[in-house]
Amino acid sequence: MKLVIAYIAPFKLDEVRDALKAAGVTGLTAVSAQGFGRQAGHTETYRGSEYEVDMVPKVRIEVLVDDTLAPTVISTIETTARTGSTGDGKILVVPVEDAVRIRTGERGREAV
Amino acid sequence: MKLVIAYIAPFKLDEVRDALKAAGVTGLTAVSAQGFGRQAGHTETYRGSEYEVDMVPKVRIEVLVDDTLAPTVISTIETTARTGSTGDGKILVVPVEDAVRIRTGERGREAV
Amino acid sequence: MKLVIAYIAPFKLDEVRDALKAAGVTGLTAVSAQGFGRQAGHTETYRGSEYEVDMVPKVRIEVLVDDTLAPTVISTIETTARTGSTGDGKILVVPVEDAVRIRTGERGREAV
Amino acid sequence: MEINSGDTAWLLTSSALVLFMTPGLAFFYGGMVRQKNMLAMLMMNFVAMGIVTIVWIAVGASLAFSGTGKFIGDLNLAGLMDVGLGNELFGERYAIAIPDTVFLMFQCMFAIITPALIAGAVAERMKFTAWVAFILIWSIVVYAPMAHWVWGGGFIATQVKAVDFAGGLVVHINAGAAALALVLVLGPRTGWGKQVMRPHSLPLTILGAGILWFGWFGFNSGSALGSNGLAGQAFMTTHVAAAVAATAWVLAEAMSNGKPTTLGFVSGAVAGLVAITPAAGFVNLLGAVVIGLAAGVICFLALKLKTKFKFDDSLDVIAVHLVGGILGALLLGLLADADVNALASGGMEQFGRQATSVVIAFAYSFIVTFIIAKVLDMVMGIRATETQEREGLDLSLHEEQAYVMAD
Amino acid sequence: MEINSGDTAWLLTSSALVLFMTPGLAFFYGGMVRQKNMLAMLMMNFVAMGIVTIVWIAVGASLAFSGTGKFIGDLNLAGLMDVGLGNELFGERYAIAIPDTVFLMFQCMFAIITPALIAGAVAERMKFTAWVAFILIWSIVVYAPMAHWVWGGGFIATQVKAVDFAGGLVVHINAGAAALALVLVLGPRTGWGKQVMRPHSLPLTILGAGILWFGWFGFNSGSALGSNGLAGQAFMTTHVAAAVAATAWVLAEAMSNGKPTTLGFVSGAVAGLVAITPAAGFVNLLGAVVIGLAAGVICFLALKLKTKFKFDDSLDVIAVHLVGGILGALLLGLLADADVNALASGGMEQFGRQATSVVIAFAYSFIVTFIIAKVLDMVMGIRATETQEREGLDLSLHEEQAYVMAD
Amino acid sequence: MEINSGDTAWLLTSSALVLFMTPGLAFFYGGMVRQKNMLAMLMMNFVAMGIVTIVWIAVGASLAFSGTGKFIGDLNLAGLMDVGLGNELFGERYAIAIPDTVFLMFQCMFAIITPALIAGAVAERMKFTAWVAFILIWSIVVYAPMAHWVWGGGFIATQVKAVDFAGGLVVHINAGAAALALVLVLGPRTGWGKQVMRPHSLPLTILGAGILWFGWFGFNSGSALGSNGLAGQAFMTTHVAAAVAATAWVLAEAMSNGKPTTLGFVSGAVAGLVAITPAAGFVNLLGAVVIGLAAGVICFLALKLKTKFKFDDSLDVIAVHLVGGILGALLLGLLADADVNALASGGMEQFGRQATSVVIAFAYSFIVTFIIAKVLDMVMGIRATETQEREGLDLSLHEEQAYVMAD
Ligand SMILES: Nc1ncnc2c1ncn2[C@@H]1O[C@H](COP(=O)(O)OP(=O)(O)O)[C@@H](O)[C@H]1O
Ligand SMILES: Nc1ncnc2c1ncn2[C@@H]1O[C@H](COP(=O)(O)OP(=O)(O)O)[C@@H](O)[C@H]1O
Ligand SMILES: Nc1ncnc2c1ncn2[C@@H]1O[C@H](COP(=O)(O)OP(=O)(O)O)[C@@H](O)[C@H]1O
Repeated sequence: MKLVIAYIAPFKLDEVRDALKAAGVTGLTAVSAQGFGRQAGHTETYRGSEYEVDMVPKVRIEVLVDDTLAPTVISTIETTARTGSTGDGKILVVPVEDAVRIRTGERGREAV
Repeated sequence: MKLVIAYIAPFKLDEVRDALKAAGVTGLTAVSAQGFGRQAGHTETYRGSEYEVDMVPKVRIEVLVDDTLAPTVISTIETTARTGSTGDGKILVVPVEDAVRIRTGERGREAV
Repeated sequence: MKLVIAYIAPFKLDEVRDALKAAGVTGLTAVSAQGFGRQAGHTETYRGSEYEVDMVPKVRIEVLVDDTLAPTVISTIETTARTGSTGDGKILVVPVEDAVRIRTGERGREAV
Repeated sequence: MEINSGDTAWLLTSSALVLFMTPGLAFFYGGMVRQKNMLAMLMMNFVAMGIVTIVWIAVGASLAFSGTGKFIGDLNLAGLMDVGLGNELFGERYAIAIPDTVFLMFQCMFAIITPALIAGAVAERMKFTAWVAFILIWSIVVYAPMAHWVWGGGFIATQVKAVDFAGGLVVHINAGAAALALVLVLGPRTGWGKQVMRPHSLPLTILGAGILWFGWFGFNSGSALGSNGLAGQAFMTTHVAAAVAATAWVLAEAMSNGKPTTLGFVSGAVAGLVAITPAAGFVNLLGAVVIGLAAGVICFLALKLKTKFKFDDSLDVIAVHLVGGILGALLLGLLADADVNALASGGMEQFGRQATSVVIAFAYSFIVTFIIAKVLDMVMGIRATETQEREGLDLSLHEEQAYVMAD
Repeated sequence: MEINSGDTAWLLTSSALVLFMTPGLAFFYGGMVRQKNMLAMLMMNFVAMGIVTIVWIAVGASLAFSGTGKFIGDLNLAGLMDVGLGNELFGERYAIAIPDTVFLMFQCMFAIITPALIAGAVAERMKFTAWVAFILIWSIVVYAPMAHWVWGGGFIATQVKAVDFAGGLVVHINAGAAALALVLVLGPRTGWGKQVMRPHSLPLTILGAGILWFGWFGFNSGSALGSNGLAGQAFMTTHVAAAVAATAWVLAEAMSNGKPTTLGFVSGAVAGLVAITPAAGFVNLLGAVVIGLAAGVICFLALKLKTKFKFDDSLDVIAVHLVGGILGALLLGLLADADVNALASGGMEQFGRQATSVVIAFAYSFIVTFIIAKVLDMVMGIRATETQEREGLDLSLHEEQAYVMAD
Repeated sequence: MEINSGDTAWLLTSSALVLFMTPGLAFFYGGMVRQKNMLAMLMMNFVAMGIVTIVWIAVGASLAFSGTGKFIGDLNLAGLMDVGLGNELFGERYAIAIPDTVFLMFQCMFAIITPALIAGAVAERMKFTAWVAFILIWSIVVYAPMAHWVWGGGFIATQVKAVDFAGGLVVHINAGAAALALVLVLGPRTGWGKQVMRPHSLPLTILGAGILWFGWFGFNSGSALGSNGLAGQAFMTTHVAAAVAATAWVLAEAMSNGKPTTLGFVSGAVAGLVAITPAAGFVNLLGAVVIGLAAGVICFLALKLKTKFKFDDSLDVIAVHLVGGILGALLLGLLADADVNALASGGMEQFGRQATSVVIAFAYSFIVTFIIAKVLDMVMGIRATETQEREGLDLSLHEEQAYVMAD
């Protein structure tokens, strides 16, 4: 099993989730995040003082998948979240050694 | 060392934390999350328009543990967070290659 | 590639980010978190009732790095986030099997 | 008496201020619940602005202020159909110089906020539909008679000869006793005593308290029903009692817990405002200071006691409104200064009258509310299900979410 | 007429209350947008307090209230330079006993909130600079003439003989028609219909609604321009219509969607307040109930219809203000009670006048707004870019962030 | 003079409005601090409503308004025990027709908000207990004498012959100078200049600004101490100055930084309100426009300068209240229009008097505050520890958390 982690633009969340659903993914967990990367940050101005803020709002999503589904998940996120401008984000894949569905106690692939 | 990640229902957080403490866990990090899974989402209505919202509030917790403690942690979360209804959540185990306690610079098992 | 995860004190975020930038890191993702550990929690009082709250606000940061840069990242976080008191936090290293830059589709080291 | 534009101006303003107190109260309470029940809490208060107004114009005002019954008014004013632009109805009767419509609207705002006060006790678990049914019935069966007894020429005014300047009996003891009854029928929130239930947004609570303090000038000073020396006196006693009680609460707290809290300050202010309510136009400044001091300290101690009891009065309606209201109603009996208002003069006689009226108000409100609650519970159920409580009443009862920070 | 201190007190208070409605409206709207556009929404409302005030003292007040033109006032009062401390200008003319400054400031607050109402329709996408230009021009070209026609002695008052107590035509239909025109020029928000755009903070919306209800007493009851029986009547009809409409909306909603919502309640209240606005000083209590009922149910249905249309009126200015305003203006024609106010008496004749005035107000506002919007769009562009919309207008247009919870 | 119900109505309303400004100010400031210090900020403001009221009735009012001393009043009114329902004390003396209680409460609200204004300068680091001690002493030693000099028959009124309609000297310059002194003793926040310290909730700041604007009508127009032409004039100049200053600030900002900000708009409005305060009842409309313009532009520039200085005036009390107050007090000397108010007529003579009074007010407040701060610092320490600052004052000083979004 793999944990596919992705940082995406907030306004892409709905679309990515729907695409993943369509691709057969049965679950996903999302968290609001702040990212810094190549994408330029922004200036904020408070009473005439300018602050350069280089953290940009992102959403961090996490999908636990069976090894075989991982490539589909990655390519689905990739194509859906892409706008072509910096700040589109990244996808990482982390190995998962075990998984449990709390409700039933099922383990491993069953738990996904 | 392992990183045990779990998605649980928000109202279970206090209970799970206390149970983990009792089981010998010395630390934990929690983050508010939105999950989608088998659990039905909910309808929201704003001025007569209904929106199906399939993201449900969850808490994502993360526990760094020594390999030997991992099974206890998993089973503790499992039993404490279980209510028997969909939405109870999941637990995953991810391998950790190294760990550092920032305050002291201790590494590996010492750092847990 | 590695994913370096760190839990740090919120007021250290700016400093750590700047130090990491200086050390050559090109991106980072941060999330607000609540941590429990050795650091004492605090008491909250509402209308005469005292509550012991042992979750402390933390920031969870995540840096995807090339294997070779990992030690630098760790030591940078370590030195910058350290104040010497409990609650300074922890750093973990998790293996990453694959990475994708969404914008370009670049993979692996290229994607970092 | 001819209509006086100055008196009318102050009463129009006061009516608006008292209406504004209900949103203020909504936020005062709302900030203290968990975020998943925020909207449900706001809604319990706001809906009173709808339902009670309708009840009031339909029958409430008439039952409270029409006729000469000892125990209840008549229905001659039902629907307020005969109310004109002048002051034929209430001008002579109360020797006031404001249009009847203004008198009736000023009173309407009191009828609204009284059941809204109860909402704090049943927060985070009462079913919304049951709440609507409850305030509808309660406004007719409990509020209207009580208002009649005290202000509409009923037996508390004429026989017991107790006084109540702006609603110690009619509003606060009434709401507090009802809160106790309702809480006993309803039972505690799921997880109560086990889970920590912290206020989700104290800034909103404090905002609500600010609005309440502001609006209370209309409540108390407006109860002079004119723009005159008595209104000025009530304004002053109100402000001073609030200030003293807030300070006293924080001091008591600092001495007992070690830390002065913001929630403590505003709770003290509200307790002081509650306690001065019946007395505002009867006491001198010293009286106001004493009442404020008593309210701050005793309501704080009442809260400390609360943990000893087995009921879950979620947002402390009993400790603040019941205890505060009783304090004010009784102390007024001792402290009333005939130089301020010839209608009452402090001493054991007036104290006795006040004590009697407190017992009557408490007993009536408690018993009748208990019965209403029991009946409603049998008929329709008054509690949300455990699943609804878990999910939060906002989503489960109203299909809404208070805060959506996504995107 | 000599200046009367009571009338003046109520009008000073009312002016302050109406000014306070604009912040109230800002929060009512602000809570409904996504958090990334929160400040931009607040700013669209607040800036009207700046720009429109300046326009008003420069030329607006004069165009609306000076001279005897049928279609437009003159510029004799431009800059308000000749306004003294007395009531020479408006005292005799309107038979009122308040200083001219107070009359002009009371009217200024109406001029401010009217364009602010439009902001809800163009939320989350209109360019700030274009908005500033828009309200500046609109206040002169649309608002001032309309105010003149209805309240300044223009042809709607004198020829059409339609009445408008507190701004059904001048404020609500005017703003609603302008909203429709502006939305048609502007087009829908990026992602509209595809993305779910939920209110980011309903508590703030509800707070705004509370402030609006409170302030509306100044708006409607203050429109009696005195502290008297008529003010009392307008106060009562206003409060009752709001209460009935809020309740009706929630009932309609519960019957149609299954759940009563908090946003529904406050939307209903606002709809009721809008609808009673033109009628507040003309109808009796029964009239207020009917208007409230109609507003609650019909504005709710208007919203349900909205999905059928292709325009994105983000925060429902049309369904609430245009529909509500028309309802009130027309129903007043049927329900006006000459015992309340000798100026209008319900019946087909008055209904016809009202209908005519509605058509005129709608047509004028719609057409002229459409032209202004088109011209502005050509000259400077009125829409934020897609990237700005994506990033949120707060950051992209104002370099600010509404909420920063870090550390 | 007999008590006049209309004057009384407006002063009752104004007193309530001015009280409401302190919660407004609390939110205006509170939104600008980091969330971990939100409650501490609110508390610094709210506690003034408690402490200062007590000080005021005990000795403050007497020191300010009793007796005929040049430099300080007497203690004959201490405890306000002899204040009746009539207007024996102040009616003749000030030729006003409101009850003495109302005059004293109106003034009390000014005494409250003045030290509360200072809180913005010392935000996020001052110890709460020290703050309480500070405002207690300061109200007696600085505020009461200053009020006496200017409004209580003291030497600024009688010898210097400077005028101050609603508190340019007594409130704004006084608070601004004190802020400067206190900041110098206190030192900057930990991390200041290194860490970015952004406002945590601009919507709450803007809400506060809305409340301030609303309440300021009571502050300035209420300072006419009657409901008359002068009150109307002060109302108008107040509103117009706020509108012009807000607009001017945003323009200056757009020209200098490129983006108009919401915080800029409301800061400008407050600056305008500050600057018009001393002048509200002395200038004509043109004067108000000039003062508004000056306030918007110059206070903005003062802020830009601020980065050059080494002190951390956290929320810009100096740039807004000190600079704004001085501007208003001086410009009034040039612009006062004797047709508006016979008490002052613009010209070099009046300008000289105003300048003298500004210097005196500044010097007195600065020096005495500096001494109080130094003494308090030695006696009890006035700063929170670095650890407390890091953790946030809410948790460390008050054991409370502003926002708890869990569950
Ligand atoms: N090395 C990294 N580690 C963790 N997160 C990263 C890293 N690089 C980028 N990110 C995340 O991805 C987001 C987008 O990255 P950015 O470099 O701005 O755009 P792109 O990858 O499209 O060129 C960042 O805002 C951040 O959240
Ligand atoms: N494949 C997945 N990847 C990541 N998170 C998941 C996945 N499946 C479920 N989750 C998380 O677990 C939560 C519960 O899952 P759900 O399917 O609703 O219930 P259950 O596992 O009890 O049947 C979800 O809300 C989501 O946060
Ligand atoms: N075993 C753990 N698993 C996950 N997070 C942990 C663990 N231990 C500590 N943490 C995180 O690190 C933070 C600091 O840990 P703490 O024990 O308080 O201080 P220190 O490591 O400096 O002694 C905690 O608040 C928590 O967020």
